[in-house]
Amino acid sequence: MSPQYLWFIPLLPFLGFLVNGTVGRRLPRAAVAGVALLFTGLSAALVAWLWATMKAAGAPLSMSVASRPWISVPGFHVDFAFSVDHLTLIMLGVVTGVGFLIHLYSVGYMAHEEGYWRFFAYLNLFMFFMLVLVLAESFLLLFVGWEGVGLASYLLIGFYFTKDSASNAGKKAFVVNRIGDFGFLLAMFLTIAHFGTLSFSSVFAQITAQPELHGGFLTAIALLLVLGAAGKSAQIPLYVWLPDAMEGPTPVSALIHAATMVTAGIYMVARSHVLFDRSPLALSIVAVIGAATAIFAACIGMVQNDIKRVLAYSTVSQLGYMFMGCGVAAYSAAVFHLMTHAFFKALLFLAAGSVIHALSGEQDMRVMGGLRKRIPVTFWTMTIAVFAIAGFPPFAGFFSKDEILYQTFAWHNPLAKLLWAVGLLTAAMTSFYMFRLWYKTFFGAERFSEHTDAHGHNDHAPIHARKDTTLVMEAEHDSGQATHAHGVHESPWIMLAPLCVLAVLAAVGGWVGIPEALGGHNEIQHFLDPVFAVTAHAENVANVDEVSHSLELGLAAVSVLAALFGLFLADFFYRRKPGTLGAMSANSGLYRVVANKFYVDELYHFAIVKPLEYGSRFLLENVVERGVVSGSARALAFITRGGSNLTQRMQSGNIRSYAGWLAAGAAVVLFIMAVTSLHLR
Amino acid sequence: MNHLTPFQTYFLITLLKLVVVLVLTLTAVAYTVLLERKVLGRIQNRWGPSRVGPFGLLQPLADGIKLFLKEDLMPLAVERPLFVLAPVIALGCALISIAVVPFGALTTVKGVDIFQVSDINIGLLVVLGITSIGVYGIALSGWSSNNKYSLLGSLRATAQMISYELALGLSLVGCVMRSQSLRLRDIVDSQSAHGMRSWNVIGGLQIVGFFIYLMAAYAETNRAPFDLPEAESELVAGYHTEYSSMKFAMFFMAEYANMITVACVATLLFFGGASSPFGHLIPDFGGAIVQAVLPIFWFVFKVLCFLFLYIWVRGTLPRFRYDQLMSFGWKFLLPLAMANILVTALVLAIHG
Amino acid sequence: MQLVLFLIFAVLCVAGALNLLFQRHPINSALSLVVVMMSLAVIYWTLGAEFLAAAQVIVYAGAVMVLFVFVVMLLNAGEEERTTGSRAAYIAGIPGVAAILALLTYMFMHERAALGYATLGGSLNHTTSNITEISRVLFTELLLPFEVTSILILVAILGAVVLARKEQ
Amino acid sequence: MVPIAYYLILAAVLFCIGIGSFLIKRNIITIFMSIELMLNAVNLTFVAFAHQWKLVHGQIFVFFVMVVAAAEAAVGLAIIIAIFRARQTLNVDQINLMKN
Repeated sequence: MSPQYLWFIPLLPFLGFLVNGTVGRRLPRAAVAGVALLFTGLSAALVAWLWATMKAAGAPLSMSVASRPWISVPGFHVDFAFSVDHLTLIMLGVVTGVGFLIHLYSVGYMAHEEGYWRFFAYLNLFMFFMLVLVLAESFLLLFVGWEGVGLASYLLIGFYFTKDSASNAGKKAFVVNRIGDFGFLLAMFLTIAHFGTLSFSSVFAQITAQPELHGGFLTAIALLLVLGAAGKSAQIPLYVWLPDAMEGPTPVSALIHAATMVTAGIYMVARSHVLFDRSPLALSIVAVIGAATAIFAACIGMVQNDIKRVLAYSTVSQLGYMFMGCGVAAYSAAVFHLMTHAFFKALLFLAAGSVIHALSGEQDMRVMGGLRKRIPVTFWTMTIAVFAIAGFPPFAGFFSKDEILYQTFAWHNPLAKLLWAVGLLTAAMTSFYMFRLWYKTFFGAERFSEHTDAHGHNDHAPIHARKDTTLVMEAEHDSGQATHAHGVHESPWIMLAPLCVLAVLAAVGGWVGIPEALGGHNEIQHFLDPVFAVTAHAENVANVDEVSHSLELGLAAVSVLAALFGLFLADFFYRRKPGTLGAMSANSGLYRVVANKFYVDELYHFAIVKPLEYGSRFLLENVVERGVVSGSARALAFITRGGSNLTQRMQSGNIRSYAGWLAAGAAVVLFIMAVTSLHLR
Repeated sequence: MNHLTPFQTYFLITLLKLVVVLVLTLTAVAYTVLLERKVLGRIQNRWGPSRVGPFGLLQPLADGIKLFLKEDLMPLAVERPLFVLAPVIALGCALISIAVVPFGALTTVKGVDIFQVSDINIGLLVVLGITSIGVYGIALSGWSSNNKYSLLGSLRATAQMISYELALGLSLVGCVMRSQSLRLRDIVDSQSAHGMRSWNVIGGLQIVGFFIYLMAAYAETNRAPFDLPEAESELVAGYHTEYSSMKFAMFFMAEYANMITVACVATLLFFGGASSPFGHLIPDFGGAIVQAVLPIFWFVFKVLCFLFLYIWVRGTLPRFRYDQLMSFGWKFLLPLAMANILVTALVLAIHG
Repeated sequence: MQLVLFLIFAVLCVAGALNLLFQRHPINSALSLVVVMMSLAVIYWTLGAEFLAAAQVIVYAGAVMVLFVFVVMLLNAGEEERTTGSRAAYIAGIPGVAAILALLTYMFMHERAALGYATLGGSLNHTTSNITEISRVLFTELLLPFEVTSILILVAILGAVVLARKEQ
Repeated sequence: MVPIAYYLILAAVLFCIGIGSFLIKRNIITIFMSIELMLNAVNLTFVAFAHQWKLVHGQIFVFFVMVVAAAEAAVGLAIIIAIFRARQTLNVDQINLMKN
């Protein structure tokens, strides 16, 4: 594939957006879905072709399309340019591949929703911006995609805009992301100030060419970039929007808030690794933030009862892992985990969506249970995903997570061991809460029947639920065993097919990164080496060869043990002795703190929102608004009224008056002309 | 006369020309009235005026005396200045256009052309301009009379004259293009080479233009079949209902003077003016005097033919309805005149 | 000779214009304006613009002003009322007019020598006649504006017809 | 031999009488006429300058002014007729819908 076709990769979804966004309202649902799938599929096919060509061409480092100049003013120049290297390729594969699967899934999941065309138009718009983000060759174009995915995310979170909580969640995501974008923008300004360009290649080339550059403004740029990345990738302290984002339809959660968009921060840090490598302070901060986020979110995840919220916190936690990976300069490991996470987390969300679908919109795990037999395909795919995320070999999660933990351990930093311990603990907790979810949902007594009957059409997802009644009837009719299926039904195949594909990927996706200690070749690391090896000489990059394979093996064993420990705990509390934990923790203050998400939202509310509100209400409203603004406005109004009273007399509506003023004015002009011209003579 | 300066000579001869032409024209007007009455009489199978003088030839004189001696009634509610001014304008405009008409071949006496009062290089435009000013006479007469019928009549006449002026002007453009001059003598000269064959109406293929001109001219002079402004059956007598005596006579004379002017212009533009219809077929005979007078004969003969045509049409055709009149002017004559211009221009362009 | 002609017709012009100003009946004003226009036509002619003189008579005096008279007659407009609608017109306008007149007169007199003198007869070189020259320029250099004015006239006719038509 | 300035002063006088009549007259038709008077005054300056510079373009400009004035008169008078139909008056002091 020659470089000029790169344009079509993002352009095709955009076409889909245009078609669905303009005429979609009038098209039948099949046509809308067809358009969305076609353009996304074409884009995915292009990516596959691109992959094939790049492979055939003997893996050139990168290819780029410098197209026309975009902004060109004296002293500053940005091209509207795309470029592809191996990192981009992986991201492209994840975005288009998982994106296509989720599109497919959505066809079934959203089949009975209002605003079908709107949903697919937004999804395609998201794809477009995400692909722009990934392909961008400059910070500015990346920022365009960055903002664009933010917009698409906002639109999709607020998809059920008639629901207050959904639109509020959308707004929250938007506002929190703005804070991050603020950092990103400042970082770009600093970059322009110091390098005079925003193009990745030239910025990084300049840095590489100046080995003496270290810390200083590079740290500032890096930290501001981290702020942006923390906003987009939901890291402490800006993670609060992601759990609320679960108000969006489940495929959206899967695509945007698990697999692709939230990884943009990771991608960005990895993309600008040249910058980070020169700033150990920034890297350490990234690692600490990542670790803290990982364990913090895992803690909250353990006590959540909403199935999607558990997954949301788990996403935050896994993103923390990736951040930690970036922080210890193990970019390939982070990207590897990004990829595997995209597989199993998308699968988890889609499977959860399938469960929700089966229960007609119910999301509370406390009223689930025993679904194992009812929805077997969902159960089995979900099982694979749970094992993958918990880090059991040979599933995907094991290899990537292990790689990160190992690299952390091997990091040249006093914090390394501490961070590794945190990571290990997080791994155990991850295993615990995932199996908790697994047990609560699929095992034990059936707790849903009376609930779904009584509140089957509750307001968790009102539109979805209401529309699903017809689906329920059909399912009953088809299966012919309406006696006790009673509303619980397996999803249609158009939803299950992506589940199965993703399950395969979640199972085997990690095999591309089997470390040499386990007899593999760690292909993904070699694949990414051309991207990240550029700065391999930097002294703070972890040197793999230093640590022996035995240590690596040992660490892997420890992490598997941690996962097993989590499994055991979950098994104990939720299968053998259900209720024990509840009784133990019901009155403990710790539980309450955790269950309330460490009161972070409340903290933000009191620390930031309230002071702002009080400040606005008292200082701004009474003093500034009433005194200064209103006062000046009133004064202005007074002056204007006085002036207009005067001029109003001129605008009498009488032609003769107008003519009079005209004549007087002409006389004045003529007088001036006469004076000047005669004077000049 | 030799002691006079050239300017004085010019001035005196011009004055003489003015007087002669004025007297002749007014006489012609008077006798055109008689002609009309006689011819109409014959058309309607009666005698026409026959009592005053031999064959009624002194009838115009009698009419004139009657009109001059009548009491000049001035209705109470009229706008007095305009009421008086209107017939003056009408008659004045009717007579002035004669000034640019060349009656005969170019014949100079002491450097002054004696057969044309004034030779202006935009003679045709002068005729058109004065014709357009003539509208005021009619418009003002009707309005100042303070009489519904008069007002309606003058409104009709004004609208009609404005409308047909366009077609009239455009119908002449073809001839102007052929002769490439607006000077009436040039136009005549351009048609005098080969007698009838070089007349615009025949050799110049301006038959359509002539047809349009004829129609428009009838309307301009408010003559039958376009005599709606003075339609007795509808408007009593139109714009001059309130006029009597001398003022009425002025309108009357203006109408016939206009007829003569129009006939003159038609002769000049389409029928070779004062040139002989036979061109050089007939050898020059007689002395210089005869050669100078002969063109005047031809000119007068052609004009008389036109006047006869006028009367003939009046005796034959019924009157138009007003909307017919308007749509005929705007929807038929005007486009036709434009088409005529286009075709003439094309033919001229192709011929070089 | 030219000065005599100029003076006669200039006085006629100004008298007509003043009559336009002082007559209270629109039709009298219209006739005064006709007088102004005819006098101007003569002045044009003395300046060697005989085509414009004819056009002035035909278009302005013969068509435009007839239209005015026609409308006055049609609407049966009477003498104008003495209403006081605008003080601004008197307070600002009249002094303004006076100032304009004074300024222009002063400037023209000041620049009299530079402006040159007019002689009776053709304004152009006498090889081609005035009308020929006008037609040549009008139909070659300025053909497009000329055609555009024809469109303008068409639009004006249509607009006038639409505006003046009685609604059914 | 008349100074061009005289023609220009005549034009200025006519123009100012035009403005004055615009200011003083109440009848909308008369006001319209004073506009025509002003146009004529300007035309005179064009002709005078055309004479001075021996250029035909000034005259052609006058020709265009005439054409436009004719069009303007047609449309303007149609508007006046429409106004008269709507308001039953021609007095501009009473045609002040723009006020308030």
